[in-house]
Amino acid sequence: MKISFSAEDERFRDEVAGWLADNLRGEFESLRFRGGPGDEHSFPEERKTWERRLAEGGWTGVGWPGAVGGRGLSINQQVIFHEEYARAGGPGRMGHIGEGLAGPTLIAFGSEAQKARFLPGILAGTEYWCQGYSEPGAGSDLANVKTRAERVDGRWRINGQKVWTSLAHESDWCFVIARTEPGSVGHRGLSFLLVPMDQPGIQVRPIEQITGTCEFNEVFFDDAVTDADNIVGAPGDGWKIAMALLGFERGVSTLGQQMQFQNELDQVIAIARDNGQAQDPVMRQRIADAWIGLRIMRYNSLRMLSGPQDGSLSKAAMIYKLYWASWHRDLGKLAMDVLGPEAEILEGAPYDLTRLQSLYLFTRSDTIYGGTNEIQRNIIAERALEMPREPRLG
Amino acid sequence: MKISFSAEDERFRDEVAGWLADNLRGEFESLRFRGGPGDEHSFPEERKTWERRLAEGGWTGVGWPGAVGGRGLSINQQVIFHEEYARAGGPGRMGHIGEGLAGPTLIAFGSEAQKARFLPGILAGTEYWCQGYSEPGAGSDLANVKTRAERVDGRWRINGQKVWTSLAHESDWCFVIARTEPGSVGHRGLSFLLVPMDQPGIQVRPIEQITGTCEFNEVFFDDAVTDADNIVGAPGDGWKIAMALLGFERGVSTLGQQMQFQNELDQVIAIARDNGQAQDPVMRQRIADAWIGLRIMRYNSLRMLSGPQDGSLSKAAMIYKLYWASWHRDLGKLAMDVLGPEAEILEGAPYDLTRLQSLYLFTRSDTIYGGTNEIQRNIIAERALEMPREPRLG
Amino acid sequence: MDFAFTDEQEMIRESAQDFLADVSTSAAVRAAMATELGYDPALWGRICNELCWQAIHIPEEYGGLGLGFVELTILLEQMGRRLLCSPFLSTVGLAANALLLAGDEEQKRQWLEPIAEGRLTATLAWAGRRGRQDAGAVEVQAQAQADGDGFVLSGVARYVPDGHSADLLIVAARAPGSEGTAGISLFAVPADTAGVERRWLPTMDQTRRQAQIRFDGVRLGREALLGEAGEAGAALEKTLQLAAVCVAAEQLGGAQAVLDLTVDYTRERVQFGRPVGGFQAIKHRAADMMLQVETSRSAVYYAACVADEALFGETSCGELPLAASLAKAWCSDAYFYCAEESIQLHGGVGFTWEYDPHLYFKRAKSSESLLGAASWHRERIAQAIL
Amino acid sequence: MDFAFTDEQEMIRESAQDFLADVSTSAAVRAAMATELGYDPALWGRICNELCWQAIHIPEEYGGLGLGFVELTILLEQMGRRLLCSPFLSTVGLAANALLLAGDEEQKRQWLEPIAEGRLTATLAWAGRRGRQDAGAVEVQAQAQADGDGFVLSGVARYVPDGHSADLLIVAARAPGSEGTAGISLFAVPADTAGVERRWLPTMDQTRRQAQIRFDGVRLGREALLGEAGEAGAALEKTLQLAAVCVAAEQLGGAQAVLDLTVDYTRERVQFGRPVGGFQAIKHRAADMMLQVETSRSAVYYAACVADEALFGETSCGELPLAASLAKAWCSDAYFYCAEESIQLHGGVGFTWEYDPHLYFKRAKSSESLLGAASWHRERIAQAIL
Repeated sequence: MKISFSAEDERFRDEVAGWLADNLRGEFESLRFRGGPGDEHSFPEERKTWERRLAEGGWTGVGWPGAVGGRGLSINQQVIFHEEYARAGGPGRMGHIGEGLAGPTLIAFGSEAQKARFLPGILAGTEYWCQGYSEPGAGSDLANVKTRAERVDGRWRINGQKVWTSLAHESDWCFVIARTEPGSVGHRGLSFLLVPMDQPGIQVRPIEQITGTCEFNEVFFDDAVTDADNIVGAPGDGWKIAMALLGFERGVSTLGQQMQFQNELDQVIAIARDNGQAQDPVMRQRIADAWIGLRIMRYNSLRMLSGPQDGSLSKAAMIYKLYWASWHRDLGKLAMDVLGPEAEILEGAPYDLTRLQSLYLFTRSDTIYGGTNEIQRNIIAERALEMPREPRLG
Repeated sequence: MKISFSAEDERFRDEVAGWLADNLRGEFESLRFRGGPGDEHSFPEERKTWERRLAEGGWTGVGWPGAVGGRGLSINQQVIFHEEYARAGGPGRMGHIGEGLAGPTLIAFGSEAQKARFLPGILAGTEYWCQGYSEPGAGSDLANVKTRAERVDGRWRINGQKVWTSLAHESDWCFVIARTEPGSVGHRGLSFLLVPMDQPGIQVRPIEQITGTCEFNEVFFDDAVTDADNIVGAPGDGWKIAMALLGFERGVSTLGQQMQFQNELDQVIAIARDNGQAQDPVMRQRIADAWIGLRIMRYNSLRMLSGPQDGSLSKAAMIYKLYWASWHRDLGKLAMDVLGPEAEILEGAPYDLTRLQSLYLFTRSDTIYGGTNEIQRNIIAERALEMPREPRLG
Repeated sequence: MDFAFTDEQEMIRESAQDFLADVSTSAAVRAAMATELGYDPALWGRICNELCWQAIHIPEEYGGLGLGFVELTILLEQMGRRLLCSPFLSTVGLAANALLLAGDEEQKRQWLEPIAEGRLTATLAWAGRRGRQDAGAVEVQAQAQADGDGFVLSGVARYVPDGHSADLLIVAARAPGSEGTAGISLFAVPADTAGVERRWLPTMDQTRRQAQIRFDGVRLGREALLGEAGEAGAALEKTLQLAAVCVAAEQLGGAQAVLDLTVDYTRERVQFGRPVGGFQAIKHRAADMMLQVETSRSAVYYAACVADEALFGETSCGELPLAASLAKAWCSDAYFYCAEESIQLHGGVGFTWEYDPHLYFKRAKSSESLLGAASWHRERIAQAIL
Repeated sequence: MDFAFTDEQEMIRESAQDFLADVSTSAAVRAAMATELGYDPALWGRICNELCWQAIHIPEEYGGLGLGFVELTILLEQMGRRLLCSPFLSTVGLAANALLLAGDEEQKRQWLEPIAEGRLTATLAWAGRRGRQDAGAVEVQAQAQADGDGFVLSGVARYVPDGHSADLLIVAARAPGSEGTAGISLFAVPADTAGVERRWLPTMDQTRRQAQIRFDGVRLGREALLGEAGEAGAALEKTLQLAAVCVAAEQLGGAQAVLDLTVDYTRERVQFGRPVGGFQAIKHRAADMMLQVETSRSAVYYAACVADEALFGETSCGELPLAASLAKAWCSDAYFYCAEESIQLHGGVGFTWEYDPHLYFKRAKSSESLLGAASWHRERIAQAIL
């Protein structure tokens, strides 16, 4: 057990930082610290251009195996890449669903033809992905998926509705969990389909959030179609693949997320120093607690990444979503409390939020999307602690 | 809506305070502030003598109707009596189960013969009562009562076990919920029996608590008997009577309880002033919060007492147990934190606790006995908020 | 002692509840908050002309209904529950009390009568830019005019509720060099006085407007001064304490509303084959919300009784500072807690603009810092008891 | 960077876990805590002679095993988990580190070798009667003897872990008139030195003994002084920081234990026709406990790595004060939280003497104040970052 990085890793850190300093400037300067959660709607085109610059530098798919065109970095170097990217204020990645979810799923479960067709576009920053999981009325409960797909004329024909789909209107492809076995219930009969977004059968309707901006969307499938080949695995494998994909979400990119959190905390500390709240003993306790919590988040992530890499979820991983979401939400509240009455005052009418106001409001979704805190607690209790399962009624 | 007492009530307050000042002295001086929750085991004989002194002064059954020998005080005057009693450090009432639970139950549901037989002893401080409700394995769930009673030779013969019975070894009578209809389940077939404690069929075994002292007992019924007449209401009425009795528990005596809490808080404040913790801004917040919480408890109780007196439980009453128990538990923790490292040091070996240590440890039972916080939350959600009931399985 | 509503109070509560359920719907609130004025003048007109709520606790000699602070509190609770967008708190909860406490007979007649008649809105401008919310926060300076017959106000007041729209401003200003509650004067300043510059400050909580007001050498005659020059610190503090009770009542109403929303939603919403409100963890959290609501109710009505005594009673009622801080500290935390739980227990729709929890959540936050955050009020209590 | 146990560390963990499960049972703990000594000397003898835990991180040149602070932490976690009653923390977590940091070669050899061999128990006496637990808490005074060849100690040290039984006392004393960390000296004082009066202070938590030690003009030769006179403030602070990491590790183990107890109990206990562990509210609270346990684990092993660097590394490692305060603050709260939840979720038996939760609950409280409460450590961090 050691927590310091090797000299070689530290040289790699310098390389990343140097490339970013050289490239995240000029036309990209205005993207710094933009486009993260709560700000996804900002500068989509410019951020796609930035994705292609990243691709040119070899900084896409850094954790993907070399055999599929990735950079094949070690875990430590991936950590370093994500940390430095966030530290430099690298813009929110338009390609993160492709690189972090669709790509790893295809690498693990896709056919050779699918890999050849889709992975290069993700790596090159030319094709973008979104995720069709949640449904109205089903919430976090994939077993209740009602969207259905049927084989008609050598294609899948898809009908139904997805919700909470971020970046849907900026995406070329969507991976969709749909019920392909008519009459099936629960986890059975689900399939994992790849569906092109640019077609008349798909309508995207933005969902206005607490922030007044639209990060998520409803996606309506009305006789939408995709080629018969665009199924990952076999019909009925959808649940298995979706569960594996949940594991991909908890990876090295958490270290980059934490660096963003650190940027936010630093801003809060700067304000507290400036407006005198840093002298208030009660506020000092809260700020110190936030600082402690973020350090612990980092070491919790490093434990996740250092454990056996057999795909099993460690205990450190099982608590992670609940932990970071709650911490981040509390940071938003702390930011407002440090600001005092000034926290209320907007950047401008009608509803232009400051960065910290946006943090405050948007973090209310952190504890809900991607599995609510309540679902996380169920999972922890049932899977990690092996407590009795909730009886399933009705 | 007004919160001040009338001039007449204030004169009554002086009368109570005067009587207590005149009587709670001499042989009773050492009983001041003793015998409360967590200290029930102290001075039982002396406290029984004190009960008889109270009776002579006309201060037992102050809320009972005059027709059954009570003093018939108004609610306001009962409040005042309990406040002044606690303010003066009146010892924990040995007779409180008789006066607060058995008596009111008999007044509401007992036969004339039962009232004539039992009420005078309660009022005179010559007969003491305990409560046979909880059972091991049933916990707070009366529907699971397994203790059974059968009619044999003109008497009830009782077999089973009760637990968490306070003052069992100091009591002359016990009211017992027992299953009188063989094979019945749930709330049906339960009866409310009055059982003499001094008989070979009853064994009392003290339960040693977290404090090292014994406040509660297990009571074993092994062919215990009581006369056929000693049933309140009809066979099968046990559930109905038990539920009504729960209502009697939340009455004016809460104001006296709060005055004890105030005494405890005052002691914590005095220590904080003395050892410098009163200068610590974080501790100041916690002490102020405790002070606020206790004030609110008072006004919550006054709301409970001022609402319609139709026996219905107001919302203010439904949250009361959860609220005071949690507040009191937190006060125990606060007391220890104000004391700092000194909190650890006992009065003496092997395990003589100071008053505040006893508060700290014993309050851990406040949130458990008499319906755990969890049961209270269930009740609030299901009865007050009318949320769906927990499905009953197995 | 009788800590329950009288029949008349219960009637007031019910009629306010029914009226506001009709007129201050989610759609009406959203429409009002999208305007710069921040409220619907037609609805405000109905409140003033049909219901006379603005006159509720103004004494009859000034054209009011002459009811008490408990009745005022009852209205505020219901307004908070329905997020009523209106200049009620600023006019009645702040300005009218300042006039009652600091004005002389003539000033009270001059200003309270049009308020009671619904012809005048008003507010209190006290806090400066430093973020404090107590009487010590006053930054505007009042200098006696050279000729001795009036005052000149200079400086900035910020976070003024409805400050951009009120007809009359009660302005707290301090003598140059003074600090804390010393040296404070209160002035009644018509908003159209020369040198008064008002600017709407758009806020996260859109259901109550705030403004910044700059006093650029505003010349006032002696008649504008309420009470004695430099002696209004105590009246200002008392005004703010009464206002804290008012805000606590709104917070209570808001907390009750989000509890109701949450219970209703979770009873309907089905997930995993059951209404989510049937899951024990959800029920327990709703129970904790109700505990916060009911204890807030006890706190608010206790404080309202004390406030009534303090404003109308014969004694000076030294308990008001404690009772006000108690109610504001407790209800601030309770409302925020209930509002955030409401968002969480609504799940995905909880953080949409379309559903209402976010409106309450934002109102809970703005009410928390208005007139001092909970920790500030707890410290005030600590000063008294430690 | 590899933040996981090595195979060897995992072996140490497993063997400690297995050994303690056998010997530090509930019955064994209860028997030990009922004695005045407070631990079972036979068991301590097995630990010293068969397992050599007391030597784990003492360098090989002083007869130790020469392993690191992470290995020490692993043992402490398991000890905390089983509430092992022993002089381990006092001897190894306090005294040995003080000797390593402040002693010269000869002193280290003199005292660390018998410790490593299991022939000597020791402790650190630093805090006085004022309730502080940091280096500034030192109240015992050290005066140079008139002939210049030694010191006289006078005053009282309180809350000394195992102070009534340790063979050797490392005593922190200060120059008359000094304050804070200035003027502090450390002395190695055999407990049987004339003028040392020790008194057991019975404590709520019976699993770790405390004592008060009065120094009544205790005359010491120069050889008792560790390092330079008046210059040991930094070494004492560092010793206390390392000890805070040790206590945090015990706290982690305790928190894990009460979580395990609670999960086991609620899986078995049937109420309302179901195991209570199947009720969602109970499950969610157990999940929150696990979150506290796992984050504590991250905190402890991060701090252990830092402590290892600080004690054995080549650099001075400025991160130790932060890491130690972080771990102690977090684990104090986490352990207390888990212990109180454990009592609550056990229901009626949770507050009986017979069941074990109260033992952990009391240990959680005593560990919380030992070496500084959570709020004190947070303030230390605030001083560094604000």
